[in-house]
Amino acid sequence: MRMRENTILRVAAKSLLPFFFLFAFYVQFHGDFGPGGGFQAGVIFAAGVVLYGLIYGVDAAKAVIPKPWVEVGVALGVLIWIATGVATMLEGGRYLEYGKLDVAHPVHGQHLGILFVEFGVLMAVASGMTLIFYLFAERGR
Amino acid sequence: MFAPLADWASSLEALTEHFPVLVVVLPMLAAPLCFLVRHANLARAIGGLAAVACFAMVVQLLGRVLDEGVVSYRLGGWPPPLGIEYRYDLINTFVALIVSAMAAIVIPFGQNPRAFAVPPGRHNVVYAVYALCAAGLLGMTVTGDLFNIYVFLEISSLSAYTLVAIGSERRALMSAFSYLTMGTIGGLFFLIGVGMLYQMTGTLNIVDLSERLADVSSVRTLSVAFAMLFIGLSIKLAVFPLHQWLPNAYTFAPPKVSAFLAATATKVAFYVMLRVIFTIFGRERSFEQMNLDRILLPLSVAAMFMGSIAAIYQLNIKRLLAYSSIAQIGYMTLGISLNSESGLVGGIVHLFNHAVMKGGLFLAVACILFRLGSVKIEDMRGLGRRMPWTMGAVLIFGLGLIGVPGTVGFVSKWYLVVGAIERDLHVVAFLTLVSSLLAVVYVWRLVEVAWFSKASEGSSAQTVREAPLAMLLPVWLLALASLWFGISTDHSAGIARLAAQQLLGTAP
Amino acid sequence: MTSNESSIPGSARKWLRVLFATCAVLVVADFVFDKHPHFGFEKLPLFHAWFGFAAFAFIVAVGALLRFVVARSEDYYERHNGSQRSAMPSEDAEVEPEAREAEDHRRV
Amino acid sequence: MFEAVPPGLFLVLGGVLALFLRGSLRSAVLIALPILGAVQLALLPNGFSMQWQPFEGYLFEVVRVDALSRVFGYVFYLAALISVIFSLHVKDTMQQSAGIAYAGSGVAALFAGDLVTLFVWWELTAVTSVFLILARRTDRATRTALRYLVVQVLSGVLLLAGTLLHYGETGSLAFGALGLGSLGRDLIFVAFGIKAAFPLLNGWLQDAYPEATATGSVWLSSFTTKLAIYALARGYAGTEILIPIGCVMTVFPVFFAVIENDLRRVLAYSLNNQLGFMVVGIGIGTELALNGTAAHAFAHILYKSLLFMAMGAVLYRAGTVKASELGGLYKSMPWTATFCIIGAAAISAFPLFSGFTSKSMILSAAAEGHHDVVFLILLFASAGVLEHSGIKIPYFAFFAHDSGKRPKEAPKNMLVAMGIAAALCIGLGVFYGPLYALLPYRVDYTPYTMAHIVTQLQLLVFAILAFLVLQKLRLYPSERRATILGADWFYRRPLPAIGVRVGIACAFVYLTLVGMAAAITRRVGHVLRKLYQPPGPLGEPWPTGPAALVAAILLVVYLVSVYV
Repeated sequence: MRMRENTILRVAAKSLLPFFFLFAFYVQFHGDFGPGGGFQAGVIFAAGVVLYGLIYGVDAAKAVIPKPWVEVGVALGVLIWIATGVATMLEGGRYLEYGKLDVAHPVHGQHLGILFVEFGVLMAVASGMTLIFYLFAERGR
Repeated sequence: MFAPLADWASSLEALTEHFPVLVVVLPMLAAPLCFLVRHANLARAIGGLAAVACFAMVVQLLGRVLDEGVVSYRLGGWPPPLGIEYRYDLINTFVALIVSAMAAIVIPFGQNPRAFAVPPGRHNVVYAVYALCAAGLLGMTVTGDLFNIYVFLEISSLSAYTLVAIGSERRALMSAFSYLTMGTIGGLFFLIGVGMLYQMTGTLNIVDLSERLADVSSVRTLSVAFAMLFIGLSIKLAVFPLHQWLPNAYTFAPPKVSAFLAATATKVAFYVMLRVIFTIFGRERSFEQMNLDRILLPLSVAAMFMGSIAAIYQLNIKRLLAYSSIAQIGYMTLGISLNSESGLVGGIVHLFNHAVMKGGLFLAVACILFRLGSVKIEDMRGLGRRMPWTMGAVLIFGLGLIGVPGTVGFVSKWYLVVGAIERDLHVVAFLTLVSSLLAVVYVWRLVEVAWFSKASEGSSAQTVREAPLAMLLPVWLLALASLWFGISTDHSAGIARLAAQQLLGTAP
Repeated sequence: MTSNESSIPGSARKWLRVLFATCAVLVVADFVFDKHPHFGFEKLPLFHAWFGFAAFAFIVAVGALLRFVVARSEDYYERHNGSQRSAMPSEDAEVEPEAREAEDHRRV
Repeated sequence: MFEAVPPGLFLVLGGVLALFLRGSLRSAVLIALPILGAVQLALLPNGFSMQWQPFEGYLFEVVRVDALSRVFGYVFYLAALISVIFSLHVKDTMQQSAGIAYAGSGVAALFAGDLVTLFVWWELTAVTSVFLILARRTDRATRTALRYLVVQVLSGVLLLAGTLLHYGETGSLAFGALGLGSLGRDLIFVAFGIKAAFPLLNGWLQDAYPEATATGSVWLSSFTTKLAIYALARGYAGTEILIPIGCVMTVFPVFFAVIENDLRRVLAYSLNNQLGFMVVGIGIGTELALNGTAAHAFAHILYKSLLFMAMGAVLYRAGTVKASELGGLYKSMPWTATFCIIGAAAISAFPLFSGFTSKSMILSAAAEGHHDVVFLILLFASAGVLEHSGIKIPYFAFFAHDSGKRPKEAPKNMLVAMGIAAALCIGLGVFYGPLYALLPYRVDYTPYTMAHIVTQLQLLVFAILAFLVLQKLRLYPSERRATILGADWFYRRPLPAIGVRVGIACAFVYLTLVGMAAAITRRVGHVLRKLYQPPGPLGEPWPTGPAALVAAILLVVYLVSVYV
C-alpha cells in the first residue's frame, strides 16, 4: 500500500476529515429548513470514513469504526426512524405526525420529530455506505 | 375491576385505526430487530410474528374495505394530495392479503440451513431481508402515492436481489446480478415514467393524478410516460420477452425464497400495472389511445406457449416451475389485454390462484431439496413412494396448473375463456385451452417420474424419508387452499369480481 | 335329471293338503265377498283364480319353447370369442366344481 | 355441521377412508356411515336446498331435498346398511369401499337439484360399482365389467349431451319435470332408460349382476336401477310411452327367467320385471301411481336384496348358484332357506308381505285409470313373478331334487343382514303406515280390503296349483345347463363381428394417418427440443445484455405502434 507512505495525502486527509464531518452535520441540520437532510449527510459522513480507509487502509478505518458497529448502525438507524413514527402513534397521532411529540407545542414537536427521523436516516445511510465500502474492500483480499 | 379491560378494548380500537400503516411499519420494524438480535430462531420468531400480525391486520382491513369502501390513512396527518396517503381499496387489499399470507407462511416455517450461503450464526440476516422485502412489497401495494411506490419498489427489489444472492448455489450470485441489472432497468423506466407524469401534472398522488390527467392534452408526453411505465413494470412482472431474469433467479435462489418471490413479487408488479392502466390512465386511454391490447395480447399468448413449451423441456424442477410461471404470468396479462370484466376477473383471480399454486410448489421443492439434496427431475425417479405427501401435494398443484375442475386453476381459466369469448376472440379462447394441454405435459413429466418410474439402483431416492412435518404443513395448507378455493369461489373470484368492477369503474 | 321325484315325502304331503284346502276356501270366498270389480272381465266367476293358473301355465309353455330359440351351450360366449379367448383363457367356464368352490371362497 | 355436507358425500369419503382402516374399526365405520347419513337426512327439512355458484350465471343446486328424493334416500341408506352388514366378512377391502362409495354416490345423485350435479354422481355410480364386478377377479368378470362400464358411461355421456342441448334450448339446468319433445330431453330419457333397463337396453343388467361377487350383486341390485326409476319419476312422470315400455319390461323377462339356469341371473330378470311395474306406475303418472312406484321401489329394494343375499350366501357356501347343481340345501342352510322364502313371498306380493302393500297400489292406479290391457298385463306379470322368484328360486336352491351338497349355514353377519331385510319385508307388509307416510303424495289407500286379499290369493294360490300340476305331468321344464341369450347378445355377438370389419378398415386409414402424424411430430419435436432444451436459445435465459436490448426494442416498437 503505497498511499500509506504518501505523506502529503496522509496529512491532507487527516486535516480534511474534521471538515467532512462538520459539513455532514451542517447538511444534516440544515435539512430542517432547506435542501439537505439525513440521506445526503449520511453519504458525506461515510465519504469521510471512506477517505480515511483509502488513505490509511481499511484496517485502520475498521479500528476507528469497527465493522460490527457499522452493521448495528444500519439496523439501529432504521429502527430509530421507524420508532419515531411509532412513538407519534403512541402519543395518539398518525404515523409520523410529529406535532404529537410535544402536545403543548406542536411546532416544537415537529422539530423534534424531524430531528429524530433525520438522525435515524443519517445513521442508517452512513453505516450502510461504510458497510458497502468494507464489504467491497474485503473482497479484494 | 373491569376498567383495565375497558382500557384494553379502547386502546385496541385505537390500534385498529393504525392498522393501515402498521401493515407496512411492522415488518419494517421487524427487519432491523431481526438483524440486531443475532440469533436465528429469535429472528425467525420476530419476523414470523410480524408477518402473522400483518396478515391478521390485512384480513381485518379487507373486512373494513368490503364494508365501508375505501380506507385511507394520512401519514403525518397531512391531507392527501400533499402528504402521502395509504389507500386501501379492494384490489390492493386483496393483493396485500396474498403478500402477507405468503410471508406468514414462508417466514416462520423451518428454513433449510443448507440452502443459504450465509454462515449458520448469521441466519438472522435472512429473516431481516425477508421482513424488509415483505415491507417493501406491502408498501408498494398499499401506498396511494406514485413516487412512494417507486421507493418501496426499490426496497423490495434490493432485498429480493439479496435474497436470491444469499442462496448457496454457485450461480446464485450471477443470477442475482442479472436480476439486479434487469430490475434496475425496469425501476429506471418506471421512475422516468413517474417523472414525466409529475412534470405534466405536478402531483404524485394516484387519485389526484388520475383526475388531473383528464385535462392533460399533451398526448405525446403522456404516451411516452405510459410506455415507460408499462415496459418498466413488464420487466418487473417478467412479461415475455422481458422475462430473462426470472428463470435463473428462481432456479438458483433457495426454494423458499423462490416460493416467496414467485407468490408475491411478480404479483405486486402486476397490481401496480393494473393501477397504472386502469386507475391512472383509465381504461379508455389505455386501450383506445394507447392500443394496449395490440401489444399485450400477442405477448400474453406468446408467453403462455413459450413458457409452457420451455417448461416441458427443462431438466431441473425449479427451472421447470420458473418457466411455468412465465406462462402463468401470460394468463394474468391476458386477463388485462382482453379488456372485459370477465377477463379482468380472470387475471386478478389468477394472480391469487397462481400465488397459491406456485408458492406451494416451490415449498414442496424445498422439501425435496431438503431430503433428496437435488432438484434434477432425473433424480426424482420413484420419489412418490418415498415422499408420498410431498409428491401428492405436487400433484394437486399440478392439476391446478392444468386447470382441472375442482382446483383453483380451473376458476381462472374459466373466466379467461369466458372473457375471450365475450370479446369474440375465439382463437384466443382456443389457444388458452391448448396451452393448458401443454401444462398437462410438463405436470405429467413430474407425475411420471415420481410415481411411475423406479428409482435407479443406489440412488438416494430409494432411501429418503418423507419431509419433516414443519415443512409439509405449509405445503399442505396451500394444497388444501388450492382445492378449497377451486370449489368455494366466493372469497377469491367474488372479491376479484368486485375489484375488477372497481378498477373498471363499473361498480354498482 | 328329471324334474321331481315321484314319491312325495310326508311333510310335503301335509303342505299339499294345506294348499288344496286354501284353494277350496278361496273358491267359496269368491262367491261370498264383493270384489269391487273395476273391469267387466273381473266380474267373471273365479277370474283371478283361473287367470293365475292359465298365466302360469302359459309362461312355462312359452319358456319351454323359447329354449329352442335362445338356449346355447354354457360356454357359448367364450367359445366364440376367437383369438381374444386363446389369448386369455377363461378360468370360469368349465372348472372343476371343487376348484371353483375353493377359488370362490378365496375371492368372495 | 351436517347441513354443510351433501347427503351421500359422507359415504363416498367414508369409503375412501375405509381403505386405510382395518379390523373392527373399519367395520364400525362402515356400519356407522349409512346410519349417520340417514340421521342427517332426517334432520334436513323438505325444501332444503344447497346451491353452488362457481361462476356468475351458472347456478348449481347441489342438494335439493323433497318428499320424492327423501323416500328413495331412506331406502338407499337402509340398503347400504344391510349390504354393509352382509359383506362384513369380506377381506377384500376394495369391495366394501367401492360398495359404500357406490351407495353414497347413488344417494347424492338422488338429491341433485340440477342436471350437471346429477351427471357427476350418475357417472360416479358407474365408476364405483364396476369394482364390485372386477373384484370377482376372473377373466370373465373382467370382460363383463368392461362391458358394464361402457354401457354405464354411455348412459352418462348421453345424459351430459342431453343436458347441454337442453341448456342451450331453455337456459335452465334445473332437474325437474322434463317430458319428451326435444332432442335434449329425449337423450336424457334414453340415458335414464339405459340405467332403468328398458327393453333392448337391458342387456347390461342380466350380463353384469350375475357376474359380480357374492356380496357385490347385493350392492348392485339396490342402487343403479332405482336411481334411474327415481330420475324417471322426477323427470318424466305421466309420459305415456312409459306405460307400454313398462309392460314389455314386466312381461318379457318372465319367459327368459323360466329357462335360465343361473339363479342370480333369474333374479336379474326378475329385477327387470319389477322395474317394469315401476315404469308403468310412472307412465300412468297419477298421484296414486307415483306413490305406488315409490312404495314399490322401497319394498323392492329390500326384498330384492334379500333374495340376492340368499343367493349370495349359497354362492359363498356352495360355490355355485346354478339350479342344475343345487337342491336340498334347506337341510344344512335352514335360516337362509327361511329368509329366502320370506323374500320370495314378499316379491310375489302375498298378503302380509311388503310386495302386497306396494304393488297393489300400482295395479289400483292402472285400474282407476281404466287401463284394462295394462291391468291384465300386470296381472299376468304378477303370475310370472311368482313363477320365477316365488317358486323357482327357493325351490331349486333349497328343495327340489337333493344335490347331495351339504354346505354350512351362512356366516353370522350374512344371517343378520338377511334377518333385518326379512323382518322389514314382513314389517312393511303388516305395518305399512310409516312407509305410506313417507310417500311423496298424500296417501288415501287401504291395501287390506277383503276383495284385494281374496283376488290376490286366488291368483297366487292357483298359480302354485298350476306349478304342481305341471310338475306332476312332468311338463315343467327341467333345469338344464345353458346360456340363455338375452339383449346382451346384440352387443356381445353381432356388434363385435361388424366391428371387426369396420375396425380393420379404420385401422388401415388410422395407421396411415398416425404414421404421417408421427413423422411430423418427430420432426417438430426435434426442432422444439433443439430450441428449448436447456442449452437451446429458448430454454435458457439470455445474458443480461441482449435481455436489456429486448426491453429497449420493445419500448420503441410499442411507441412506434402507437403513433403509426
